[in-house]
Amino acid sequence: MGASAETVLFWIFAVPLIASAAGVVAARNPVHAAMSLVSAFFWLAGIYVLLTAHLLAFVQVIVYAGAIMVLFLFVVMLLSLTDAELGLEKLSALKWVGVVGAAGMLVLVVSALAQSGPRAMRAVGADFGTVRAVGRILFTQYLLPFEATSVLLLVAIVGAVVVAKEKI
Amino acid sequence: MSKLVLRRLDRNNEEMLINFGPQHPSTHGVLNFLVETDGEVMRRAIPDIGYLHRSLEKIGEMVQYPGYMPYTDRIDYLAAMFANEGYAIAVERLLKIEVPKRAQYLRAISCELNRITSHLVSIGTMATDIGAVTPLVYALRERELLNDLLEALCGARLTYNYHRIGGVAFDMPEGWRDKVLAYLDRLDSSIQEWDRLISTNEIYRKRLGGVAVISRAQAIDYGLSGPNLRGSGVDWDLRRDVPYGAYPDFSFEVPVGCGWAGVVGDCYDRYYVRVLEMAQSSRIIRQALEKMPDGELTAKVSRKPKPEAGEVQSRIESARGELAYYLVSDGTERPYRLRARTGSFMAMGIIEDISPGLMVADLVALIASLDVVAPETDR
Amino acid sequence: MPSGQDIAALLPFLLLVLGALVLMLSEVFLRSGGRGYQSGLTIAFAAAAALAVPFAPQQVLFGGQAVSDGFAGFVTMVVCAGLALSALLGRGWLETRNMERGEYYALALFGASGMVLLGMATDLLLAFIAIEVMSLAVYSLAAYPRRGQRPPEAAFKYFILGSFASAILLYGSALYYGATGSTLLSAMRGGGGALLAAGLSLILVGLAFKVAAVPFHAWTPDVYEGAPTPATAFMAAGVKAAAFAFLTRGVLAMVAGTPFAVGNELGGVLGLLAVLTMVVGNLFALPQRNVKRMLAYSSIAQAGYLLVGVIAASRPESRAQGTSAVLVYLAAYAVTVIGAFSVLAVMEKREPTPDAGSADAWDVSRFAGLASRRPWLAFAMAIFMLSLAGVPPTAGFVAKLSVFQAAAGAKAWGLVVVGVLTSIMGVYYYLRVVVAMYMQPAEMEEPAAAPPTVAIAIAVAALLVVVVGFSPEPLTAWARAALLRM
Amino acid sequence: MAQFSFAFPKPGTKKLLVGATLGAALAIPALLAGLLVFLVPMVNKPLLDAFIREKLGHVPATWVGTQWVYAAALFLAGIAMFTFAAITGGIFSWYERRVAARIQSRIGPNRVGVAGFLQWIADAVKLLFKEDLVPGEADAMLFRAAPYFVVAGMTLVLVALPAGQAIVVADLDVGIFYILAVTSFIVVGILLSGWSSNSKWSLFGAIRATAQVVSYEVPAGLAILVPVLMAGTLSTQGLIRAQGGWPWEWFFFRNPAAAVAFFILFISQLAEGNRTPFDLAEAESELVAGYFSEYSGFRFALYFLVEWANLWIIGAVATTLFLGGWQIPGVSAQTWASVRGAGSFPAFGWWALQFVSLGIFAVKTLFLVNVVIWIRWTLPRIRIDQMMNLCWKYLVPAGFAAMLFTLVWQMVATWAPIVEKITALVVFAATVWVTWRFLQQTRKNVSLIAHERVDLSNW
Repeated sequence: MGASAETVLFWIFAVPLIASAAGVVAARNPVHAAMSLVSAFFWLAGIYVLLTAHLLAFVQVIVYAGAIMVLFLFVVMLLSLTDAELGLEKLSALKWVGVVGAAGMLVLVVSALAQSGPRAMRAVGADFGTVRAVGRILFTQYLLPFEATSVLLLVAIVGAVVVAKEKI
Repeated sequence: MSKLVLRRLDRNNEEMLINFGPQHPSTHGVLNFLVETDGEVMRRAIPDIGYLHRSLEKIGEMVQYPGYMPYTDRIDYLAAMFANEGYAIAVERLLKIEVPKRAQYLRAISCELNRITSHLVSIGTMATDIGAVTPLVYALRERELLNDLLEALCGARLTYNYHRIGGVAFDMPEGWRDKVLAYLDRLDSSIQEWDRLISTNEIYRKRLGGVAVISRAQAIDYGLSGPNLRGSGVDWDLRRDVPYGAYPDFSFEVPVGCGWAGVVGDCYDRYYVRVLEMAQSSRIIRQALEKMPDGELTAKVSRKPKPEAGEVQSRIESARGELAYYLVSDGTERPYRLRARTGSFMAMGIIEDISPGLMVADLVALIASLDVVAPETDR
Repeated sequence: MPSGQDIAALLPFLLLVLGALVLMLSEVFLRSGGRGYQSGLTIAFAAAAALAVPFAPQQVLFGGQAVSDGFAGFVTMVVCAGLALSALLGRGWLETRNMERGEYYALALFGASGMVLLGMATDLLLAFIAIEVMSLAVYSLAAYPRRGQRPPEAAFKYFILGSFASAILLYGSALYYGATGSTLLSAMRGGGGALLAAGLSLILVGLAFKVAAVPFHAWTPDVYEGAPTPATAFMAAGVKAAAFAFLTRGVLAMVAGTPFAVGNELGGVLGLLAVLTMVVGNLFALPQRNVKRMLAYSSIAQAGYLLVGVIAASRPESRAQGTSAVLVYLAAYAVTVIGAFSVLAVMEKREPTPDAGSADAWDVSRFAGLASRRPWLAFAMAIFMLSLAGVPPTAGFVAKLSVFQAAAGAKAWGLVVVGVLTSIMGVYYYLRVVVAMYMQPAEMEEPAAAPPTVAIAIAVAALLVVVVGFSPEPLTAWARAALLRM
Repeated sequence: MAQFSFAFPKPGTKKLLVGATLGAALAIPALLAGLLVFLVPMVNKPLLDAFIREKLGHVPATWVGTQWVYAAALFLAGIAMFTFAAITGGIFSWYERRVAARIQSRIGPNRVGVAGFLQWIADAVKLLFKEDLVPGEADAMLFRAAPYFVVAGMTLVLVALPAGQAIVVADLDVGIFYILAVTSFIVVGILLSGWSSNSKWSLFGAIRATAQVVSYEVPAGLAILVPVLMAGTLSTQGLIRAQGGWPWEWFFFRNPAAAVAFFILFISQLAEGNRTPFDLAEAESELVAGYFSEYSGFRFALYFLVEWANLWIIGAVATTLFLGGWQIPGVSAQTWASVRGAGSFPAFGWWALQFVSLGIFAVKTLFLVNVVIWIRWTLPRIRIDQMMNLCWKYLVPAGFAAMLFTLVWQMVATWAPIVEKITALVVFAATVWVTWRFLQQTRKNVSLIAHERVDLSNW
């Protein structure tokens, strides 16, 4: 497809992505916030597809939307917080600090990006983003981080079990 | 839910409180269980009964002795013959009447047929509660055929009103004997089919075996009776141990739970005792049909019997355990007090104490294996 | 593809992971009976990992994502020593509380493996994974005793803030990747630009959190106090060593590759961080009567001194001096702080569980008159306190001396002055414990006897502190020899 | 089976209905097959170009907004797949009820059309006209949105699911992984519906379903890896192309571990589809109706649409991965190429072969659908702890073992291809023998029910 359809698709994915990301922060109900996050993940996956990173897109969907967010929702739903427990919307001093920090971060990143300016993008190979290419790079160039990640996951499991166990 | 039950709950927020009923697919009538669960595991399940209470005992004080017989049908609509017979025996004892032999045989036959229909419903719904839908249909198919036979005998398919004080209402219709014998042949092979289909099913055995074990001592302490008691390994059957009616004339075995799929007294034992009892009932019916004596259908009883003042008790082995009537007469034509002791009511009592630590799915199995029927619980 | 050499260089890491797996399986298959073997196994694997260090080929691994050099080897040694000592401590502490399980040691081993990997990492991606392995293990260790409120609360606080720091680190890495097209530290060479600066500053924030530098230190006191004492000891020794190792590597790579240098942009930030950390850490430690909390603030202060060493290392003229000073400091601090926490573990109130409402569980008054009751214990504690304060003849003195020498070599006189002044300030609160032990009458009940393994841990740590204090040459020579390869 | 009788007031009505049924029974499959065979391959850009050029006489490049034409073709193909899912789902709903009735010696739906064939349309219409209730205190927005997640998860799967040699909307490079990924929509939908209903039973069901689906994704993924390793691709069409038409060329028979993996996948799919014996989430006897207890009308219909359309997906995924997909015995890739002809638009023979390939795929899939239905109406339900045990203690280790075995096996097969051939024949023969024994045992069991079947209608 030509550039115009791609652009249209980009906006189709990008606008709801920003909207749902804002929804995560703005939603009072934690379930709504989590759902906004799920939808943000889906839109983000769409953008990955536009970038011909198919594998990444679906890894994103299966891991984040399918597994992590589901477990997240699981917990949030079981807690079933009431409005009283969620607390009233108040702009405390700490929140102001947060707002200022976020704004500072935004300024930092935007100005950094603006300064570095547009750069020539390398053309990607025909097999870019395919399973074969990603697999090859994972098992050659990124072998050590890839294998270390397995240790990380194991630690996470053991740690979670240790923390969650009712008694030692 | 009743305030009484609510007061017994000391709630903390960690647990979820669920109303398991009164409108629930596996409460077998209108029952309610207040289930406190921690995830899938129950802290306890408190039975909340009374939704089907119809003052049947009080009604007994309002109507004359023979007029109460149709009401007994409503005590246990799945096994109405027993409720009939128990009441009849109680009044007969009060009036000191001897029932003719033929009537006793017909009572035994009708009761054993009814025992089979009741057990068919019990094991069928049990399979459904465990998640297998098909066995229920098979059980109901067999039961329909049996209902046809009972209808031919007494004109009703559910509320039989067949027994009378001093005997039974009708004699066997013509050709009925052969139809019953043909049916019993069919039943024996149906039980085999049933075993292949569900009793030996690995999932079914795993779901019931070792679940909700009621020990021998517990079963006795809580006053369980009938198949529930025998499922816990107690060899006790009123038909053999406190004989009444025609039962001394028949030879039969009393199946006792022996841990077929795990531990003695688990759900599977209670279930399988019922399956085996159906075969024994079939055996009794065959003997009764063979030895059927001639004679009167009823003893001579006045239309408005006025028993002497006094009190009696009758005990019979119903499909749901021991069904006992306690009658007090003050010499008038109405009972002074009527009381029915039913198996389901006693079985409900043990649920709260067996339930802690069971899973929600096990509660369903427990209720089904105790074969609790709401009208019998509430009366 | 990885060669045999690559694998051999990773052997310490692999041995620690193997140890963790063995310990988890031991809990499954050897459940019955005592669990004394578990700490023994842990120490054995720590020793094996340390023994593998001299045999590791000195080379760049996996296409530059990690490097096996003397620096990494030294850090590995420090981590393994810390692991072994805290396992000894853990054995006694956990056994008396009847909560000894294989998971504890497995998590400690996992944490150590993350630290070792972090010491070797020269790639932001690998570093992030290593930091997470280390952190997740330490979070869980902090929450390990599920009794009472305090440990879970501490772990939760640590977890939330730590995840936040990790996220910032990751975000910085993403910007770094955007600027350089690679996650390798060496990719900075020739780079510059605002995007890289933004990325680097975010990465620095993330790392500053891990080393507990002011103003990213807020979690430290609560977590140190709430975590079980052996875990705190391990955390203080190991996390600091590993995080500083990577920080040093990062700063050196940055200085080598980019126009950002110490003295202008980021170096100034680092210097400010160091001064703040030294001053604030020591100031907050001053009023603490709770010894565990005091040690937490002390660890913040020590991070400041280490930062001084890192700044010195960033100057070309004092590169070797600075890196070796950092290493010496890490080693000295690790041994000392584990020793101090071991004594604390003996002295802390055991029942009821250390929880809210028993803030006096680690009160300095518990140490009053200890010298007359347990002279050796008091003596060891005095040694550790003096070492932390930097009083000769202890390892702490050697460490501080080498850091200040390196800073002087870098002509960072301001940092030297602040460092010396704050050290003197530190003497006050460290000596308060010593004073309580030696000059105050006993108030509290008789302290419980130290479990044998804890006694061994204390003895070994004290011996090391004193030996290094009297003859620092082997350690400093070793640290000088531990070259850092870029 | 007992005969069923019609009692309609006018004879004409009956004739009309019979005609309508027959018409529908013939027309619907024909329509579906036509849709699939002619519309779906058109998504392929060269094919569409050729069609426009040769059949319509236009040059697409000269059109204004050509890419929108392609987008429209894609859209149409998507509609075709959804229509296909909706109609097969509907027909399966009728079929399952008939099969269930047959198993239970009942008659089943028999009023609407001959043998009740049009029952599913009647049900759909009825449900559409029912009130779409939202319980008070429910989270109305999420409650309304939840069924769409479930439907989206089911529909998106169809995009990458092939049904014939050229019949696939998008032959994605990550095909089978894509299918795994978009299935997660369903979990989100289930979780949402359970929570937003504000009913404890719904929440209970949703949590069970989620735990179950998330857990069983692991063995399913491992089992899928076995054919993926054998084919060296994740693309669904690539997986099928790596197999052959004859049974001994299927992955199922080529590798003993693959046979194991097939069963692991099948069990996992039953669990993910909430089918008995894994229907814990909607366990009627325990949880009333699980996560959709509170739904009614149209939204309720959506859940059931997904449940039955899922049957096709279960069968099609297993067929694709293990049973040779659409491969026609004796038709090789060369045959396909030669039948296609030299022209840019394929010749008639190619289209005819597409029909055959669709037919073969459908037969295999429908067989598996039948198996799923038989299982559902035969087995009881397992308990949640047993379900988790089965997953984590048996299926996952077995999946790992199968995967590792396959790795070794692939090396052996590359080294000595004859080993693979012999194994295929041996496993095939063993399968035939086991099937034969099974049928014999079934016959014996049936004959053991000595009494003759009783006519229920007049006894």
